[in-house]
Amino acid sequence: MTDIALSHRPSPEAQKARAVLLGRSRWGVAEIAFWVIAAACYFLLPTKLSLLSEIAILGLLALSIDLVLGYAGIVTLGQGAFFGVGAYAAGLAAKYGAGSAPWSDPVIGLFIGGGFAALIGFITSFLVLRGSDLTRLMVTLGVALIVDEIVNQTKWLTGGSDGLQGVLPSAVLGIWDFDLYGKTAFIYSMVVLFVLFLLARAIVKSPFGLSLQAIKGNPLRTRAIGMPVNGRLVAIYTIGSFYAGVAGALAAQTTQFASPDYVAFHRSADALLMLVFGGAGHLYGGLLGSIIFRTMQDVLGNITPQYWQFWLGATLVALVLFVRGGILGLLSGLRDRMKRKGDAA
Amino acid sequence: MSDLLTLDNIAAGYGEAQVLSGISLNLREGEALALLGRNGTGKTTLINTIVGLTRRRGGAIALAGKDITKLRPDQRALAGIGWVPQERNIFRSLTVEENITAVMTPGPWTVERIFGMFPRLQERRRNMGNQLSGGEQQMLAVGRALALNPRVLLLDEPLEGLAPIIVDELLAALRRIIVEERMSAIIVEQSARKILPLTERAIILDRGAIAHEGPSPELAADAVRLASLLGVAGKPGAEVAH
Amino acid sequence: MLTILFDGVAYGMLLFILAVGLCVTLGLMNFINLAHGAFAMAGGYLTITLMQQAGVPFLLCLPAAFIFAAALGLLLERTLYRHLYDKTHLDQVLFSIGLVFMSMAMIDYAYGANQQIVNLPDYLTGRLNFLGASIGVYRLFVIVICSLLVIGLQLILTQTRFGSRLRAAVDDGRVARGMGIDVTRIFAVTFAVGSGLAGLGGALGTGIISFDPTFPLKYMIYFLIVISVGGTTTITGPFLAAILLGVADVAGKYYVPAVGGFIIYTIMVLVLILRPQGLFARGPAR
Amino acid sequence: MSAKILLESRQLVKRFGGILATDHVDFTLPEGARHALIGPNGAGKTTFVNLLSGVLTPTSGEIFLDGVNVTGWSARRRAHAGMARTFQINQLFADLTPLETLVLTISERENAGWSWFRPVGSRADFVDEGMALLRQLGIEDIAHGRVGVLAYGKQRLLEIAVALAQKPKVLLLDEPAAGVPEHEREQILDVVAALPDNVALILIEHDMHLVFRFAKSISVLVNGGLFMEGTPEEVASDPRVRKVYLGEEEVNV
Repeated sequence: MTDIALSHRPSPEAQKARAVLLGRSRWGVAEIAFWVIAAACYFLLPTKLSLLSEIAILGLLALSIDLVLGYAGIVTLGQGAFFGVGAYAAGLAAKYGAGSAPWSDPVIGLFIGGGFAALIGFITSFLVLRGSDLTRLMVTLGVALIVDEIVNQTKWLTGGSDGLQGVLPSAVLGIWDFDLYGKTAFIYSMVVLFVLFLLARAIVKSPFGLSLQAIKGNPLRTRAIGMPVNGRLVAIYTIGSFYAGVAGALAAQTTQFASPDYVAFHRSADALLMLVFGGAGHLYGGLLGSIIFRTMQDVLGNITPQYWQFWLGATLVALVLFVRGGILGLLSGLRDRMKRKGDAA
Repeated sequence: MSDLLTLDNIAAGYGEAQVLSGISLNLREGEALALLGRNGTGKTTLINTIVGLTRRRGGAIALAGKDITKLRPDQRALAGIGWVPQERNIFRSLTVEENITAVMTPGPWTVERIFGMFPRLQERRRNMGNQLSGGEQQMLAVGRALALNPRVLLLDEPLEGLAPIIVDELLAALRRIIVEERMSAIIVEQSARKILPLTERAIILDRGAIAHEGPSPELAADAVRLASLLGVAGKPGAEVAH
Repeated sequence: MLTILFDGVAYGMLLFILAVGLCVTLGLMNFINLAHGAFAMAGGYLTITLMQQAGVPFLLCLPAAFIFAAALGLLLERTLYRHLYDKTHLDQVLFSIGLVFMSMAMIDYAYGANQQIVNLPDYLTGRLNFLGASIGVYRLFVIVICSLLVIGLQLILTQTRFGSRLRAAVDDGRVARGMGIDVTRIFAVTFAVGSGLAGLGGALGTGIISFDPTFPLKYMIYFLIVISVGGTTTITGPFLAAILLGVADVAGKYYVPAVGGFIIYTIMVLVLILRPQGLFARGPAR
Repeated sequence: MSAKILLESRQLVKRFGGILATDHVDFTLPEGARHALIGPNGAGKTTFVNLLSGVLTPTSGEIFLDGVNVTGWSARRRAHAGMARTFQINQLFADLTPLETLVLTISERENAGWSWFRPVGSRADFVDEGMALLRQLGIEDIAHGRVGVLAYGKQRLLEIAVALAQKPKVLLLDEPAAGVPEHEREQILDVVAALPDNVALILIEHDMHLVFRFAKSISVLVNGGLFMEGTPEEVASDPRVRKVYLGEEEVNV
């Protein structure tokens, strides 16, 4: 991989600098620990597996927003649309492909769901290229509302407000059947999440990922250095849609159901909240956020549903007012401060 | 005559950029001051700093003995800072008359007197701000600042981009305001020749600091010196041989 | 046909009163307040409570709703909103969605999730015949009240000193400050009046639209459409947009129920796209 | 002059409504030029530069970059073809480090910006070049800091470094020393002085000291039109220029 510049040896400083850059994509202890614990949950919390699958799926949805918003700075209130498209596409594939393998295979379903979402994402990505944050918010919201409306009106296909019944995916890769305890669903969701996470991790640490952060920081300058800004935005928006679609497909497959609830406004808003909770632009923000969000919902929602909604709103208000950057933002701020103190000492 | 406006060691800029450093000056009651310098030397920034629109990095500003350093722009305006912005910035969805009445405070300058000063505005009093010619906009900007009944008038390039006839008309009005009405004023201008006769003192800025300060007539009389101070003649260092 | 037009106009006028505060504050401070509908909901539920629990006459509820929502608006503006003016639109959206959730939860807790119905006084029910069309008395009432409000707003905006100072602040806030106009205070007052109008709209709306805790979310979309189609620089723009939206919505639901919502959202997206600098940019500069 | 013409504008016009912001400008820039663009406020310097760099589209007229007609090209395409510029107000990536900024710019130049699988830094040659640039501008020590918290003067230097990383044929420097505190100013002037000879440089500057120090030729823009062109000595001694700057009715020197 370093075959280009063999003619002259880089200076020691350049080698050191390169090590610093490459060091940013090395796996840290905390990162490894996160995934080990995630895997260990299978044994630690055997009664909570379906909740954990749900968290993994929401985490994937939040991750998709992180790619689009946290890295490329595209403000969106409509990611739920792609989640819904993915869910219905995969759900329909499982329903009508039942028995006729390979169409009902969940893994194929993931690609169908993700693919459809990516297609819609690609088409609508051109709508978010121009305009301010506010325009983007409203356009993405508008697209989500249109999808919502389509789902509700095409009753013959989607089942309308009753939801899509009869989603019966076959065994994963023809081997592992979905079981009552959600064991297969958990492992399946976690593996998909992990694979897509690895991919996202590679993307954001790459020159392409860096260019997205640059676009977020200063579109004017990125154009001045000859960067195809629109192409990059279309690409990441499409990738983000694919991720959301896969999350939707996972949801439809593991719950064997799809409903207009999947495309509703609150789905987009919730996922955005999870990301903001955890911290946008950190990759782990969405994952952490979905864990906290879903746990809080479980605990508070058990008291009364209103209670949960109230505290969700209050947390959001407090977050915006006091804790910019979510939990991970807070942590990295603390780390920087400690480091600076250490340097000063 | 007492000091009306005092700047003490002001440093200011926009965002991270620092444009001005170590500016100290004072304006006496009834005095007019020309603020000269090529573009980019910080003249407008200095005006905006007095108005309260820049990021101050040090120093203090006092108006009539009262410290206004910490006041917001609107409070400074009410305390007596009358501002004629460089871009004129007429409120475009207000009529000519509304542009004046919206900011009016009680005092000797009334709508009638302002219209008396600028008869063209009287004719166009019902027109919207965005329907005016450049010269009319400039007159309105001056009239609007007078409506505040300020203690000091800050004029930021009032003659820029105007046709010669309009320039003469405006200069006549400024002469009446400054020389006859004894309004204290700071006038930023690139057209030094036109503005020096109106003022008693002149300050030349260079790189955000005061490069020269002296009586206006003296500067007006010495064209070569003026040109060299403004940096438009000969190579710096090789000049001022006179 | 005429009946639908009439209903649509009444609905549109109501939408305008509900949304106008949002249009003005967005234009003035570039602040996006998705929780605007919460103030309308406050007005609506106050009316419902006053009428059903305390037996207050409907006509008295209207000013009460205005005052209540305005006071609530002023309080929140002074304590919370003002910290958000220099933050990003995303922050403003998250913050105001948070407020929406809180308001929905509180209403749900206090009143339950059911739709609330108000028994209008007798003199406001029934129908009139006009040119062969059957016209609801209450809708006529709404049109009259809203027309008066629109005229009143227009007069305040164009004829008073407050109005000219407000327009000056919208035109160029920075220079307005430099001219001694306390933009912050003007904004607080405008915010309060806008919230109050939303509250009044909510009170008036109790006879036309159903109230349940999802109101702020449901109507948020309508407000955004009014803004995106009508712009924020005048109040005639949003007014026309609201009337159009009202008529289109009522007619759409009547004639083509299947695609009504679809069309409205599509129009909103199209309008947003066809104005490339973003809808809120004010045309080509000078 | 026998040197190759790198940048040329022919009868360039830009109108904003009724205002003629650029008035039939014919302009040529040979290889190795050290050219300054001066003029009073509102003379149309920024508009002209924006036309050259592709931020604005001209109303009429043509622009040639290294002999190729680039009039209809986007800013991005012109950047690829060798036109780089710095901005009067810093336009940097606050959340990136200076080294990342340069490696990114080099990646885009070398068409490696789409690469998505290998991490940033895997191309040793890019990092090496980035570090060399930082060293050249004397900001090597801050290679890994966050750009957003750098001192203003360092940011101005990085602004120039980014433009240089594009390996431009034509470099537009828009007031490189504006807003920089006195003690950091010399550093920037040294960098401008040491720019590579093969780059054709246009310097937009108010500061005459700086102009006279670097420019071998000067264009004076007034009211959108080319008022005069010449050597610094010619421009400095031209009474008409003085008149424009002093706003004199008549030349009375």
